[in-house]
Amino acid sequence: GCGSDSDGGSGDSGKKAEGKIGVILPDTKSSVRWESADRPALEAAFKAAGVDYDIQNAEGDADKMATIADSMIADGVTVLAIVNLDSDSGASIEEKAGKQGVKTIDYDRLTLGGSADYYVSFDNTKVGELQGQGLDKCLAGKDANIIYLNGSPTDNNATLFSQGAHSVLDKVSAYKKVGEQAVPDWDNEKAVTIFEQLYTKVDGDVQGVYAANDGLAGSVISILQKNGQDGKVPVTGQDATVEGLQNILAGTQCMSVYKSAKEEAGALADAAIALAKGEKADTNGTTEDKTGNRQVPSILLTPKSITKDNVKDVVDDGGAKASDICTGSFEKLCADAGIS
Amino acid sequence: MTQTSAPEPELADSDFAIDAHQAAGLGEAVQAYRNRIRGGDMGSLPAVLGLAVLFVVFSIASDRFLIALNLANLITQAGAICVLAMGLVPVLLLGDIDLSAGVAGGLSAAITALAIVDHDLNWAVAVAAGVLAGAVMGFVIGLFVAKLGIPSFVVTLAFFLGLQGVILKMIGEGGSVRVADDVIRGITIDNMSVAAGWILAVVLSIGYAAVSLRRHRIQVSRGLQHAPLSVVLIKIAGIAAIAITVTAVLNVNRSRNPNFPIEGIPYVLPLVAVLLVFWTFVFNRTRYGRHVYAVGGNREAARRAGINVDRIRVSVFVICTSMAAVSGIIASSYAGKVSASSGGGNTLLYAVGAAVIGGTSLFGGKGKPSDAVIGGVVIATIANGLGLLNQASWINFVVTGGVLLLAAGVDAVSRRRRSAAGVG
Amino acid sequence: MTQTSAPEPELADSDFAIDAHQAAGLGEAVQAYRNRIRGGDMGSLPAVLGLAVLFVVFSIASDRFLIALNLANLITQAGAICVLAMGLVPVLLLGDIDLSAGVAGGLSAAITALAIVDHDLNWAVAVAAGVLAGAVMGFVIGLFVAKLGIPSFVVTLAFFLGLQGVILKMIGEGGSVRVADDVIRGITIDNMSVAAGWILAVVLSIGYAAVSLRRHRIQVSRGLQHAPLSVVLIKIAGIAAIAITVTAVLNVNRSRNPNFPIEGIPYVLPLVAVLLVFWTFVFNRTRYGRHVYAVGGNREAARRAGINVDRIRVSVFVICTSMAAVSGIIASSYAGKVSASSGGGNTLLYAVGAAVIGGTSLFGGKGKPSDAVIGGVVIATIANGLGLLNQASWINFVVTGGVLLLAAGVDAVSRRRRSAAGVG
Amino acid sequence: MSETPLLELRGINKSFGAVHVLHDVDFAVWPGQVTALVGDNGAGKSTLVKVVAGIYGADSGESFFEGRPVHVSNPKDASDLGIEVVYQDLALCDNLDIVQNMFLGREKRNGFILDEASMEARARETLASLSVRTVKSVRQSVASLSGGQRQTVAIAKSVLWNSKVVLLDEPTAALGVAQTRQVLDLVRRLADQGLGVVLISHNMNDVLEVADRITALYLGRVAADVAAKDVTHSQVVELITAGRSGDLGITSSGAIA
Amino acid sequence: MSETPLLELRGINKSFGAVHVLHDVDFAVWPGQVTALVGDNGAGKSTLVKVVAGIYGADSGESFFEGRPVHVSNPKDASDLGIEVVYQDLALCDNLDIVQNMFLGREKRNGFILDEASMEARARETLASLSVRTVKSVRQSVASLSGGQRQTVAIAKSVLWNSKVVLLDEPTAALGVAQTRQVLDLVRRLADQGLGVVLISHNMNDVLEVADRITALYLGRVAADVAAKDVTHSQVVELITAGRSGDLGITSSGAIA
Ligand SMILES: Nc1ncnc2c1ncn2[C@@H]1O[C@H](COP(=O)(O)OP(=O)(O)OP(=O)(O)O)[C@@H](O)[C@H]1O
Ligand SMILES: Nc1ncnc2c1ncn2[C@@H]1O[C@H](COP(=O)(O)OP(=O)(O)OP(=O)(O)O)[C@@H](O)[C@H]1O
Ligand SMILES: [Mg+2]
Ligand SMILES: [Mg+2]
Repeated sequence: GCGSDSDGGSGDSGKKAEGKIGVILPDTKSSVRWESADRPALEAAFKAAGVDYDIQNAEGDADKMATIADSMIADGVTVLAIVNLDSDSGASIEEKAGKQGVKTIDYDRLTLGGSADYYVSFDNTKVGELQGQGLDKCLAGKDANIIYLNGSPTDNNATLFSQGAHSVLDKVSAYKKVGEQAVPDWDNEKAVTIFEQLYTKVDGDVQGVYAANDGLAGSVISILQKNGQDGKVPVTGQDATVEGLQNILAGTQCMSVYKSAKEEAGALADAAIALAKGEKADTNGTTEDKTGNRQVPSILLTPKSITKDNVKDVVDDGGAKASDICTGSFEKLCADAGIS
Repeated sequence: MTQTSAPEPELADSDFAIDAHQAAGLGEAVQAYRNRIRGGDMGSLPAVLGLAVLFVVFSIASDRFLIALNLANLITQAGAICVLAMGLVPVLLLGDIDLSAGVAGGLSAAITALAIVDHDLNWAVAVAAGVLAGAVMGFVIGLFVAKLGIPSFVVTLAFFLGLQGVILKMIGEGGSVRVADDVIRGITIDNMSVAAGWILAVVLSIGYAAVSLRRHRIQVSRGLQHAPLSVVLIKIAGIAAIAITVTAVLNVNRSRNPNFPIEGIPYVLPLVAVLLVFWTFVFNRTRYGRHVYAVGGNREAARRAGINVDRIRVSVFVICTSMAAVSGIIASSYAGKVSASSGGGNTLLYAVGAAVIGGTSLFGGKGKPSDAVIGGVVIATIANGLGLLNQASWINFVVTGGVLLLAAGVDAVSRRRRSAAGVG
Repeated sequence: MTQTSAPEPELADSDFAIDAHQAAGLGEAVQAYRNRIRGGDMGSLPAVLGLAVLFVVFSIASDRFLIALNLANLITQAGAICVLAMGLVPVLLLGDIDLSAGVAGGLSAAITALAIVDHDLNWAVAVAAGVLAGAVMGFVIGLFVAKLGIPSFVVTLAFFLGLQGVILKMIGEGGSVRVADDVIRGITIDNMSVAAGWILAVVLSIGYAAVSLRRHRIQVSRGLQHAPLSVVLIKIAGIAAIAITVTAVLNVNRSRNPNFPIEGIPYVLPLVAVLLVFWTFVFNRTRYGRHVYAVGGNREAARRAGINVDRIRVSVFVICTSMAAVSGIIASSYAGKVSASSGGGNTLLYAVGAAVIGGTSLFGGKGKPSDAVIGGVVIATIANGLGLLNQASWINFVVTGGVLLLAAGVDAVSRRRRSAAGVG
Repeated sequence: MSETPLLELRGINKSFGAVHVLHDVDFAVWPGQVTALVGDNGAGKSTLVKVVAGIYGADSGESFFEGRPVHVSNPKDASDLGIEVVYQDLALCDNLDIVQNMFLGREKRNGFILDEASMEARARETLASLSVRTVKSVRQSVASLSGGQRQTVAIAKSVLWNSKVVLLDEPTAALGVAQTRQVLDLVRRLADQGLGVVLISHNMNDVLEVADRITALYLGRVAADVAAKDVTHSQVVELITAGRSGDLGITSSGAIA
Repeated sequence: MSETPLLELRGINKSFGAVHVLHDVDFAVWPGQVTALVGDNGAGKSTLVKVVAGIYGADSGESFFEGRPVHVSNPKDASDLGIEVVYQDLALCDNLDIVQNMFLGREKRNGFILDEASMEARARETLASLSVRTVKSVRQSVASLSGGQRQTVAIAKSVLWNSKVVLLDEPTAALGVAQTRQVLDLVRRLADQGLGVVLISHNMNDVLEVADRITALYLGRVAADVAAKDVTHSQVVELITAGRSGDLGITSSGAIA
């Protein structure tokens, strides 16, 4: 920039005392996890470590994220972790932060072409693969027509999930794609109509449904129920939400993918606290950023496939509360699954 | 002016040239109708025409479009938007707008769903609670608009945001609440029994016939303006034919699964029909409805006529959000749940678009509940037809926009003569 | 009427009681201003008042709010919405709406970004291409609205959807395009040099002084209505003081990082200021602007006065989408990229809300570019201040709604006397 | 002349912002009499009528109805007292038809349902009695009416009700010869029935023909309030255009503001 | 009377939907003459004026301007020919001030910039010449004007330009005594300058005072087109109210539709 010093001050925050950590979460719509799991887990970890912190949510708006970043930097954070809404806006935030000597961490999503010091995440393509494998398992290799209901067309993660699932399912010759639609804004209401029409188009001749997350899965199940097919057609999901877990227990959803926010948040907290103290964080690999042409030191976590058998694991990990899941008619199903 | 030199003109006691003259028979009535059309008074004809064009286009594009199963789908898919648009009509009649109606509906649906899930309330009580909550929101909005004089666009934009916050708080970010009641779920996924469907069709036809014949008799006996009997009879026959055809089509088993028959009229259809008849009655035949039109047509004239303008303004927002609550509950019935984003996004824009396509003016004074229903069906048809075509998402966006323009264009072009004829 | 018995009334050659009488000095001018305020002619005072309330509230809530760094942030954050709202003003002046402006801006920004990334075009050419694309979209929208007579709400709803599809197609599902040009990026992330800032402030102050003094001289010499010289001088002093204070604050190093100074006026500020002055000039001082107000005030009267109403209607949409293109480019500069959802969501609602809060009427005929800027700053301030407070997102939603209502409420309540005084 | 006026205003002042439109206006309407309110364009006649009708609130001054002090803050209050007004800017709802406009705010009903039949019949009668010959149908929207037809509808609307005071602001401005005759006869008839009638008109022949009293406004002040039989045509015109005529009228001309 | 009329319409028909408003109307405006267009309320006078002005298109019929056939399809065409109109429904922009309304569509400019100074000065002159005494400022918004003041602004607007034909649709309806005098004088003056002037009025005294010719419309038909000096007050009134008077007027009364 004009009249600015490009060599910044990065690197010489050295062994200074602890600073303040800022975290910007992406939205409230695509998933329940950010506010209900990540925020409390991060808060707990930061409190335990006794560092100052500031956690905000960009409500799915990249401009807003930039605004928040500006104000956090103004507020004196020394480490900034973001879940980017897309790589380019993320890179711009990291660039700005870097110029002001603020360390950055990519949380959950890698910022291609960015300048983050670390990357902490579950692998999104891996999530898609798990979904594909889960559906494959529920279909047990029988001939099947499959409908794909992807996430928002403007969301890059949705693209990655779908790619992951296709990479597994497309290899099985018994499976045939009979419809694929992206659901604008992950809108659960629109998803119902979209699925009902795909279902009508193929005369209900559908044996499996790939739904990108539990919310969309719920929408699909609503139509299957209307046609008396709920429980007979396997549906995938993601996020292990209360809705998804209930559907899994009821047998109307075949699987979900659990990304332990606690685990991920813990990893982020560790890395951020280390950075704030001017230390290095423990990494378990690197991730290639093809756009930026560099290897980003990474802390990578493995997502977990959830089926009827291991719903309990989610509850035990604190990803969902038994009291939320086991309401009304689900009380008995919970008991059967050993959840209390 | 008149000096005594002017001759005293005689009184013209009843000189309403055409008024006194009723179209005598069918031929003349047809002629009068053609004159009206030529004069630009199109009624809902253009919107129906636009809908017909859509139906033709989609029937050509997909052989699944005109099957009974899909028509039943269309009815359930149109339910929520038709009700929401109907609720918006009185607000639009006043030249106001309610951007928050969609979200208010989502919130009401959330309240209903939570009342059932968390408090084990009976569905009727839960629905009443949801609708009441909607009414209260409308009341508060109305107070801001009417009493403080803040433009409705800003007030309802604020509520649009604020209520989203309330939903988020209530059902957790990204969360959802299951619709755990069979009756509510049944609105969109269950159907009336075949017998009940037939009874409904017959009752409707006879009821309509009775009401219009009675009206005609009174008009004739009191020498008021009226249509010829033949026209009244043709209308009755038309309504009966539609009721019976729809019932016949929907009463056939449309399931593709031999083990799971699906037949009968989806409950949502009579629900929407009852609301339509109710509001049509209110806006056409009651003092309240008349006053809404008056306030929308010329607020100052209405005030001078002694109408309590503020009360009318508050009331339309109450109607709007109450109907939005019903709409939200129908939407939740269809999706089987209420999520944090229910009623958000473009829901409201679509609903306003529906009312406008149907012929409601955003400047107030012009529109009726049936406009909203026709427009709602147009919007739902676009999504329904596109859904069958399974195109890439960008194509869906582009085609939705294009078709919307087409439907509205048919309407606009056919209405143009009106301005050529010097009215409006 | 007049018989010859009536005495020939004498001619009252110049009997404009107040008109002939100019406020002689400052005291009288202040009195006249107070009379105007009492009479309900508030100008932009209420919106400024609302903004002041917001500033006070946020300054109390956060000690970071009033620091230079945050004020600079606020300026860059407000840039895009101010420009978009300014573009909407002429459309709203006609009583129309452009729901697609946000998305059109997003698409234009995408075109600009792609022109640079994919075609290696110079930034100026790329920006020209983007703005031209915006103008073309507006032209097409305008044709649909003016020539076919489809309500603008529906046309632009269709474009809102259709253009989203086009963006999606252009940059791919889930994709985004980087803003790879330093000049464009610089609009929001770079600052003018300290010297340039001072020059700007001085030029602005002197320019304003020259223009208003010249106008005053002409008015006096030709015996037209005018404000007293003292008032003109006070206004000049006020403008100069603001320009100099803002420059002084922004010319101080506001960086928290000693190695990386940030000082000077962000480029976006002069950009918005130039657009504001330009459009204020066009709408106040040119025939075109006068005609826009006339068509918005009474379309039939404008037509009878020989104004080509259709051409005016098309032109405002062209202005709107061209300005939207500029706004989209500013937004892309700030975010560093254009994504498939750029300009979508509630962008447009916020911009219309900004114009309305500033005092623009959705029914046409009333509003000005500066309204939009003040309203835009109000909206940006809400987001900025809330960002500093760091609350759960549901609280943010609720507070945004509440504060919006508060800002508009201050405006509405202070304008209420107008109707008590019988106007509007 | 009965002892108390039906309607009396005392010391009414009204400003719009800096413009002082009514200065200490006293005005009385007597039962059984036609009071003509005359004045030049912009003298404040319509403003005074609107103050009486509760459209505008006065800045100061008192109102009395049948001797009782009253506060009329909106048009509903006025019509509850029995005051009917035909406004100069007619204020009809263009989206409603003639019948709907005529009964606006006072619709006839059968239970909850509007009694369209009675309203239509009644409207047709009233219009016919006002010599409306060219209206094709009482179900025509008022937007399509000619200027005179609109005015007739507004007049017909105000005489449908049992009121005590009727104010007519230039009711015959757009009317044809025959229609004007009917309206003047109507005005006289109403007064003969004991109502208080206020007629605003710029036509001095009409005024002198039907009025019992004449109140002249000059630049927002009452220039004279006299019995019609005591003044001549030319005196009235002088009062209107100059504010005084002989020993009638405003003496100390006062500042014009 | 010169040989060709300035403006001539032949066989004009105009319907609104089922309502046939003008039946085979022939109408001519001669230079240097005041033609009065009279007729009962709803006779079709304003409709005829609007057809001339290009507001409405005629269903059939021909127009000639200075002998040449012309097609006026919008108000701009009319004003380009030199036809100015004061409409009965005045059509002012309420959000603009008096000066802005008077110059609407024909603003004076210095280069690109509006020349507010000249316009303001010119507007003030014109209004003063029409006896407007109570308008406080020419920069007042027209929404705040009294009925007569609005009408004066509309009249002033139409006489600012060098036109050949001026049509005034009930220009004095809302005017006071003095203002009416000024407008009638103006009408006469315009005609004396060689313009063709059309005056619509329900006031027969005014009509007989200034008009050279009188065209009477009866239920959308031309009942008579005569020189003003050939008819009496009562004959004109009969033509208006009954369509005929002695040997003048419509003979076979024809169906009313
Ligand atoms: N709302 C308003 N704001 C400002 N001035 C107003 C307003 N209403 C009326 N006036 C002014 O008040 C004065 C009186 O207006 P009013 O309408 O009472 O006159 P009037 O006597 O009825 O005239 P006319 O004979 O033309 O109808 C006029 O000078 C007018 O410009
Ligand atoms: N847009 C319209 N639609 C239907 N009928 C109309 C329309 N405009 C006018 N009319 C009818 O045409 C007839 C003539 O109207 P017009 O306004 O020309 O009368 P006019 O002679 O000017 O009467 P007035 O003296 O009352 O002004 C009236 O009966 C009127 O109701
Ligand atoms: Mg008046
Ligand atoms: Mg007329």
